[in-house]
Amino acid sequence: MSDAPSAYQPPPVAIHPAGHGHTPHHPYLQHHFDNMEQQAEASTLGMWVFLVTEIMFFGGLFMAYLVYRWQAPLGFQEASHHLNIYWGAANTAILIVSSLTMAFAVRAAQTSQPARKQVFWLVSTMVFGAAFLGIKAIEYSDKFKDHIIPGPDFVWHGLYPKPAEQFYSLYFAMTGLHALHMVIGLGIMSVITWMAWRKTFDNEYYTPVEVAGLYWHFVDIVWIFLFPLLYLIGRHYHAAA
Amino acid sequence: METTAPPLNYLNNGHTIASWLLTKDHKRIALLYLVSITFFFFLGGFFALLVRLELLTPAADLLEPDMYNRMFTMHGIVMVFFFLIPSIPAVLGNFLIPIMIGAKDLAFPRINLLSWYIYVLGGIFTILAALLGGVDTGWTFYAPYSTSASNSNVLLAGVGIFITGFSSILTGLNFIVTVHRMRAPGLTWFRLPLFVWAHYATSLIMILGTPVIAITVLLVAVERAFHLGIFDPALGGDPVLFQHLFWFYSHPAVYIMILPAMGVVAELVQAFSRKNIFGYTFVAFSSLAIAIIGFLVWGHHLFVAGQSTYAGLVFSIISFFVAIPSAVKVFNWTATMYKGSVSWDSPMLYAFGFIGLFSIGGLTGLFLATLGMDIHMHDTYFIIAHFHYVMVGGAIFGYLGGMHYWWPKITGRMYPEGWAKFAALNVFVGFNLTFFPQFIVGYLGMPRRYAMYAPEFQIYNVLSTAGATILGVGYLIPMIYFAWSLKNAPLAGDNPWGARGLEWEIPSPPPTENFPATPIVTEGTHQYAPSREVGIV
Amino acid sequence: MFTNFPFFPQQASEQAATIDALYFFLVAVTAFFTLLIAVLVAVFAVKFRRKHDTEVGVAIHGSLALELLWTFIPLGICMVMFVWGAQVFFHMTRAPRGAMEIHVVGKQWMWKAQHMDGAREINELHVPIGKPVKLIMGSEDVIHSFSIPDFRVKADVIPGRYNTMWFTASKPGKYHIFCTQYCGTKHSAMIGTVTAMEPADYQVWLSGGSAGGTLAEAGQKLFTDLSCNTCHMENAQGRGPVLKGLYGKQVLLASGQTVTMDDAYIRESVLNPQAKVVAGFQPIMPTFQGLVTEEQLLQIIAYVKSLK
Amino acid sequence: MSGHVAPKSMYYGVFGALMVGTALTVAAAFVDMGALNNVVMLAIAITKALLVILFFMHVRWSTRLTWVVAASGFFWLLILFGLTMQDYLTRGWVDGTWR
Repeated sequence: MSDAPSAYQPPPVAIHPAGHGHTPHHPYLQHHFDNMEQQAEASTLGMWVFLVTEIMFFGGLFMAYLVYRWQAPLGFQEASHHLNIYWGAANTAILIVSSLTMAFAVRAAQTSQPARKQVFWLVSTMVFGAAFLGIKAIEYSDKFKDHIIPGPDFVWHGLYPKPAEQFYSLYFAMTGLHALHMVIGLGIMSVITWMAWRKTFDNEYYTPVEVAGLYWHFVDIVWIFLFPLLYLIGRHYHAAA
Repeated sequence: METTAPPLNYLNNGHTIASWLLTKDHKRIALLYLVSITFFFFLGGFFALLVRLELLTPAADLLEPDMYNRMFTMHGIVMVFFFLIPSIPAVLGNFLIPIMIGAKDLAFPRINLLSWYIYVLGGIFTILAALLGGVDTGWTFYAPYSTSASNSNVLLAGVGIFITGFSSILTGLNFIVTVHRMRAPGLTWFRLPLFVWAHYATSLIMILGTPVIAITVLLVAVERAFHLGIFDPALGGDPVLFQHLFWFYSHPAVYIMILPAMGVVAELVQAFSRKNIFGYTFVAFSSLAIAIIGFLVWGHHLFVAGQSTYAGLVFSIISFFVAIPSAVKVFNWTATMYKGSVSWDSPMLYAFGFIGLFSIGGLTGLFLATLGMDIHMHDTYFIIAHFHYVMVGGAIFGYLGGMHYWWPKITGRMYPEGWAKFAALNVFVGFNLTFFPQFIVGYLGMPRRYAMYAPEFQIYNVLSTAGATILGVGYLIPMIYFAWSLKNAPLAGDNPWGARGLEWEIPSPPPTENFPATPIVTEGTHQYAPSREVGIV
Repeated sequence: MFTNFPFFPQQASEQAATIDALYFFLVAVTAFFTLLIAVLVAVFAVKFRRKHDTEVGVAIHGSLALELLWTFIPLGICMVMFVWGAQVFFHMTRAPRGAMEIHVVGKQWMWKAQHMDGAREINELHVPIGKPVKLIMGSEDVIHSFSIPDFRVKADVIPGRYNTMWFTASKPGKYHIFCTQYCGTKHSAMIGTVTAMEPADYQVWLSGGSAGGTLAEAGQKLFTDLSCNTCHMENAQGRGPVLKGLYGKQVLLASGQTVTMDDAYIRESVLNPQAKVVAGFQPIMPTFQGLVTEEQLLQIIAYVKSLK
Repeated sequence: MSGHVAPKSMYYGVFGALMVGTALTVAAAFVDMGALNNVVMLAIAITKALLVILFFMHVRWSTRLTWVVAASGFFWLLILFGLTMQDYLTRGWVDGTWR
């Protein structure tokens, strides 16, 4: 009841080994981890948990898409028809190729291949990523020229102007957020490439490549869903008409 | 007081400003959070004070209605996003989780520091929004008012909340990975302190829910800035969709606020009864159950919002299900005291208060889950009273109890126990006087967010404001004696309470590395007496 | 100073008593469990108060029987609450057939009501007692919520759609109308009075209020003024569907779906005609967004409804 | 430490399957199958996503925890979609209600 600390001291719940008793450290082992295995597992788990948050982040947009498409299916089909399916398909293919090169980059590090091989795969991934963004930029500028950027200047000559504007709001929100993720991905890749160039990665330590790869593949998966949901829904409607 | 140089600990290991602002030590980051969160708590309290003073009379005489609207909005935003959500996890969780699991730090120390900077950045945007005139949408940002009608600083505040969300996500991510991957040898899941279980469950909500509010707030901001038709029906949008997305996060978010407090109370009840928890597995799993079922109930905020009747029924019944694990916790905490050695130290007083007030808060939640009842009570002061019983009577009581319990560990100093008891009593009385009348005035029909109200509601508002004054004093007292204790109070020693747990086996304040070497855990938490099996687990 | 010290709102509608009964049940459960916990905590705290500094508690690990007990008893009580609450709710959401309809429009910061025979009022609502009244409510700007505490009813009023609620007033008198969904600066001034009157008094009041004919007549005038009748003709020659007798029926759409011709569909068709085009017609109708107010929309709906 | 190293041929195989899936989904989009279009489109997309997750992201060889984490993301997404849509899809089911 007083300020005096309790005299009672319960027995400890843990054995405390005296001092540091470890084997020599790997140079990339951070001090608060016990070993490389724990460090690698923590990093990959961390990235997976982060990707779960990313799923939910995009999920809010997909939710909005679902509700508005359900409310105005014809309007969405009509609006979707004004997207260029060939650019969309090309971009899908490009992203899949970049995923393959990314997977090979991870594999190159995993199997201790020489730095220039790792760098080759990483740079290839970045080139395809940049190509994707380039095509996206062409598509955006087409939309700009056609005045189908939502907002006060939105011009729609076809049917269902309201749902069409809503479709394009979602189109720009979803592909814009995806493109932002691509840009961030390119930034991460630049760092990883630089690290690979400095001969950082081998079969003992390749977690950064692997974790960056997880992120890159995730961005690919988002596009795998965006492509059909945005580009393909209007096709059979017009094919039938 | 000290004559010899004190041993090296996390506090005296570096005194430069950089050694604090660039620290990767989870304990120092916890203190950074403590300072910033305390600031936001008193900022939010200041807004609450103005709100309560304005409500002393039925007319809008102290504040114009417009100013009143900004005040309650800022009170909500600051308290929810900048105090309640980060409070216990970012301060006590950050400080204690690595120690409780026998680790040197969280899995990602740099991300931990980053999360604090993100929090501060979000806070700056919000303060800026307040300084430039505030926001008048309510913390709920309902569209289309927020997207089209309001002419206050919705964008700035939205950006602030968006940014702060990432701080919460990163904290949750860090905790989850830490608990999975950093536990000391021998520390199995069912030997984990219940505080850790509660934070694990909280972290699940943080990472699964927060991204949805982030994208929702972003959409509001985009709609406001570019006039896109996402939520405003005049532009073709659907305002009810906003409510679905908003509450998908914001209902689970109330469990982000209360679950860590439940974890604290589980520790307090065990330590101050010198007895292991009654029904460990039930208490541990009830945290997970609350976190998971909590994601399925958000539609009870939409009972009068034009949701379908069928959806109303579904959300209502699941809302009742989420009450059960909370009830299980309350009964188990109470049962833990049975045949314990119960001390009445100030942290335990907060635990007593928590159990009682949370019971009222939880039980009045059942009124709101009951479909026919909620129609009348929706958006009245009954709801205000209900969630303040959970948020203040629950979350803040847990936070204060935890601060008093672990203060000796954090700072190495005791605080004046007499004053602490007085403050606890003060907070309890002030709190009940503030919020109990609101149940009655709510059932009478007084709507929330009213600057002016019908004269027959005045008596209850006068009581409320009087209580709030007492409550405010109750909050200031601990501030003073905690600050005073830093230099003047007696040293605490490693284990002032005679409690059992890894955190009590290391020096106070703990050394930077927490443990000289990774400990090997041999027992579960809070096993005081030699095990004498009574009943089954 | 305070002449009023009420604990309960008045019971001024037929629903009020059923809701209060549910309330008392919930209060009783809350009081019982709160007291139970408080007493247990107090008794344990006193009885098992620490006697000396080295005392420790007895190791008790739990009891499955007790856990099951305090899981399933609360669950049972909760299910009683759920079923009871759901019953009350079902009753509250389904207006009886033949309920008297009144149109209500919320806008920042006032309530406008239109009675079927044309009487209009602002921040006031006159209703007869003993007769079910159904409010069909829309908003011109943001979300509002129409609440009459003494009747225990409330529903959000949402722009872009109609919400309904119903009640049967039971006691003559004047009662508060509150807007309970935050709607901006003068949210707390968006209040009004509902006056419940004997049916005979209500008839007297109505006859004093209507100058411009019934709501349907006002709608018919709009229908002509806006040239709706040039396409929606009385015979099948028009470019738009014949509206006569269509209300409440299922309509086949060009997309192959069907939709019920109700208030919401009429509203959508006026404001966003191309969203759901009736099968066999071209999507040529122009939008009337911005040309008709929410009140006028409700008049048009009343007119279309009257085309039997 | 070193995780599972898959042969290059496997990556090429998965890559081929992804490309074929893309071609199929574009081709299917031009055939009018009514409501089935959506089903086919989404089925292909989900298959492609699963291929990426299982093979490119190495979940096939990962711990059970990784499986649980990856699955929980999609599960929570279904909670969001499911409980929101059960409101929209059931509007007007009960006579005289809101809509």
